[in-house]
Amino acid sequence: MHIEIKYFGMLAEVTGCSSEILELSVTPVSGLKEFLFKKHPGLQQKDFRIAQNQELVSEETMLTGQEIAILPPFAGG
Amino acid sequence: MHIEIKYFGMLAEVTGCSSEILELSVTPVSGLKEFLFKKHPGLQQKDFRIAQNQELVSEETMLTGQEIAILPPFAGG
Amino acid sequence: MSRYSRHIVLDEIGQAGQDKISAAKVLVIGAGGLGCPVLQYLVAAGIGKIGVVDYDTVDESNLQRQVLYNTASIGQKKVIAAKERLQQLNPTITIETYPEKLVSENVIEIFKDYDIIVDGTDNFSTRYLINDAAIILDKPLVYGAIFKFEGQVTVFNYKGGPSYRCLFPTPPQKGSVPNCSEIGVLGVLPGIIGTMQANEVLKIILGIGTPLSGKLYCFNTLTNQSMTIGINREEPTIAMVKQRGLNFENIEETTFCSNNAFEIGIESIISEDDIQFIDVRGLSEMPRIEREDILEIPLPQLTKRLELISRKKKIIIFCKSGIRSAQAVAILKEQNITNCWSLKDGVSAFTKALSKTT
Amino acid sequence: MSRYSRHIVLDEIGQAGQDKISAAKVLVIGAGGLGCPVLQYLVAAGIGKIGVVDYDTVDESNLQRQVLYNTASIGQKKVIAAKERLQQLNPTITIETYPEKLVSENVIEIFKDYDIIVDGTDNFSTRYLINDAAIILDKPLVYGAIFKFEGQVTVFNYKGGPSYRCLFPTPPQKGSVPNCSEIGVLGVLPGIIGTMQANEVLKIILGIGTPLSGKLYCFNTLTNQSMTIGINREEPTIAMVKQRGLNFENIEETTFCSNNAFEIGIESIISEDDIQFIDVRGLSEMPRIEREDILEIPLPQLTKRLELISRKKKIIIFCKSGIRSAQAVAILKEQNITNCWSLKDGVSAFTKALSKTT
Repeated sequence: MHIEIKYFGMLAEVTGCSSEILELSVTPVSGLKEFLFKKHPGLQQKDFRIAQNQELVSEETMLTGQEIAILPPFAGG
Repeated sequence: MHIEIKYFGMLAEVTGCSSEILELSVTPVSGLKEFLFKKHPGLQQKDFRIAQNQELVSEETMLTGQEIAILPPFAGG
Repeated sequence: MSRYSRHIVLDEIGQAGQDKISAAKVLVIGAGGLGCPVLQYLVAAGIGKIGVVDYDTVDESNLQRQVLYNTASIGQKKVIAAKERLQQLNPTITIETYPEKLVSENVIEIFKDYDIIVDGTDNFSTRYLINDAAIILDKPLVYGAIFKFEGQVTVFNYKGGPSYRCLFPTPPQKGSVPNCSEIGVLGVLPGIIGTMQANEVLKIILGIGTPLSGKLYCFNTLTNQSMTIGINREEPTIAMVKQRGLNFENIEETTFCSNNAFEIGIESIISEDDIQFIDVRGLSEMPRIEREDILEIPLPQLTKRLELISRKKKIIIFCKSGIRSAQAVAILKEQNITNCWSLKDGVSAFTKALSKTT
Repeated sequence: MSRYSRHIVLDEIGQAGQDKISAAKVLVIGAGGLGCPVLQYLVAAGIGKIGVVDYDTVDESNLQRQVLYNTASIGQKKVIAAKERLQQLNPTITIETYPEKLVSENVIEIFKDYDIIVDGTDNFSTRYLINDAAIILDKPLVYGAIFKFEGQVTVFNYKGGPSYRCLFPTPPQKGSVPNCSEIGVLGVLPGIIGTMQANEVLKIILGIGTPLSGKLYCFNTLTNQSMTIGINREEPTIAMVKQRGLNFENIEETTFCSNNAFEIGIESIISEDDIQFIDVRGLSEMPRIEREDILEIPLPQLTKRLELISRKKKIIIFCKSGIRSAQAVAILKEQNITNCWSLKDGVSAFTKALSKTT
């Protein structure tokens, strides 16, 4: 299935793109993370949360093939 | 078909709602306007433009049953 | 230079970007709710030359949202109070003040010294004047407007993009769209919209990101919902503005700014040919007037009978007192039937004139 | 009263709403990029009492975005310069200044006088402190944060809604998230985000619209795209904060703020029981250490072997020099394995200690 991944903040710099379309078999979030860590090893050193269809998800949530957002914490003020 | 109509600015005051779901047969924009003028006669005295799926449309555009926005001009600054 | 180090350190801006900001000349029209935040952030960013046009003075009721001013500024010219405050924030830039009303006679002279125009005005006549002047001089126009709890931002006339007239071809009739002074406004709303306008100015200057050209950004402060509406450039509209210049004021502004918008006296038309009268009273209302050049279309049916109405003739609409005929004019204007007028004093003016001429 | 007439005339606000604004007490933490616009619009709106916490002084590089200050304010305490400017804008309200660092020792005392807390700080240790204190005192927290060209706004701890720890349970390790001073920021970005924070404060006070509780609003200035992400309240997280109070600083803040985040010396653990060591070197790297309490998981495999790692024991990770073990700590923290540490000096510290004790 196709999923669109959007990277926010510094994660767009780590991955070199603000969004990308991935071809992925159905997987829980943890599987996506493994996949992303291989594709973008720099992500391993970063904190982030994952949202699916604009809702934060846990590691066990199954991805159903839509919009995924990868959100790092922001420090600045 | 179902269409969702969103009213912006003072038009929400004229119609008494910021959005409503209408049941409508396929019609050009001019048909929607006639329908709306009957339902909300106050709209007849207002200037507005209509957008379908976030694109401005002309009177002749056929509505395909999605999101409609009714936009008045804003004066304030 | 330490003042701009937080811009210079960004890859997307750098010293080259900051140099572009320093070389830029931006004109801000209106130093009110929108103008104050626009000016603050453009001055802080170091725009080389900033012009401010406003003939108004600071009123106490401005201070709820016009954050450049002091309580002690009440009664002072806004451009003077604004410049004083802004030069304290950044004394290294040039700020030019224009304490005058922007009109067709001065707009070209004022605009020509600037690269980018920012519309922070509060009335349609000035908005259309700014739009048309920006088209004529081919300058990008960063537009913002607000209503109570909602705001709009877009960039007009940018690299072949649409203009305000591609969104709303003609000004609305007076009174149909109230302004902030009459109806109130959430004070922080122009802060949100004005900072977004300043952001568009900086993106245009720096050539980074995607300016909101051809996209009307609409934001609602109560729901935090936004919608971005695509606007297409209407070439005939742009061509019309270029061809006729700024004379639209005579045909549009002065009428919709007068108290009797689109109202016309019987004496100024009775001798004209090529007039189509429309009686929008109910069919049972007396007295009836029988003439070949009168269409009888009760107001509620008007939109359904548009095909009966000539687009070549001058349209004079009447009812009993002039109220329904004014509404009818508004309806026809919306259908782009622009040469239409409401008859002053309604049917009685008509009968009086007829009795004189016959 | 004429100053607030543009609010009072709105049906949604009225005199009753303006009275609520006048009775409200709001604390703004940080008088920097976010704090300046928040303060300007809250002061203009007439919030009865506003507190400002900031121990910093005005630096020239602040003036690119911190629009409350003058060039002449450089070197002055921010809270002093801010108060002077803000009282000129609105002398009818009370502004309380706190020229001090917010720490666990003063946060409760400062917070208790206010109804709503606004987070405009620039570092994680203060953000987590503010969050936990807001939970403990049960006060709504209006959060804003920025990075280069992007910003976030939300409302935490509002009517049973989530907190910052429901989004990010623990602070990131030092250095993984740089702040504005290090990396730069588009000057107008905090203007957009700060005005949106002020808007949330006003909606909460007035009880109108929908505050951004449980919704993280993300905005990108370069694209004008926004996304609103739903956040759920994590009851165990909230309960944990209420139970342990503000002592998190000892276990989180001081470590992530030190230069050796989560690094631990062999001398402080060698006598402890219930330790799980993890060797994250490659399997061929020498010398190997054979002990029952050592797991051998090369760093690239770590996330796939999480099931091997005890969540009850203290985890001590080592590699050759301490670099890969620090990365491993970060990875485990992300998996909510929080009691884990990187061994200082790596395997050589281990062998040295072993040779001493045996």
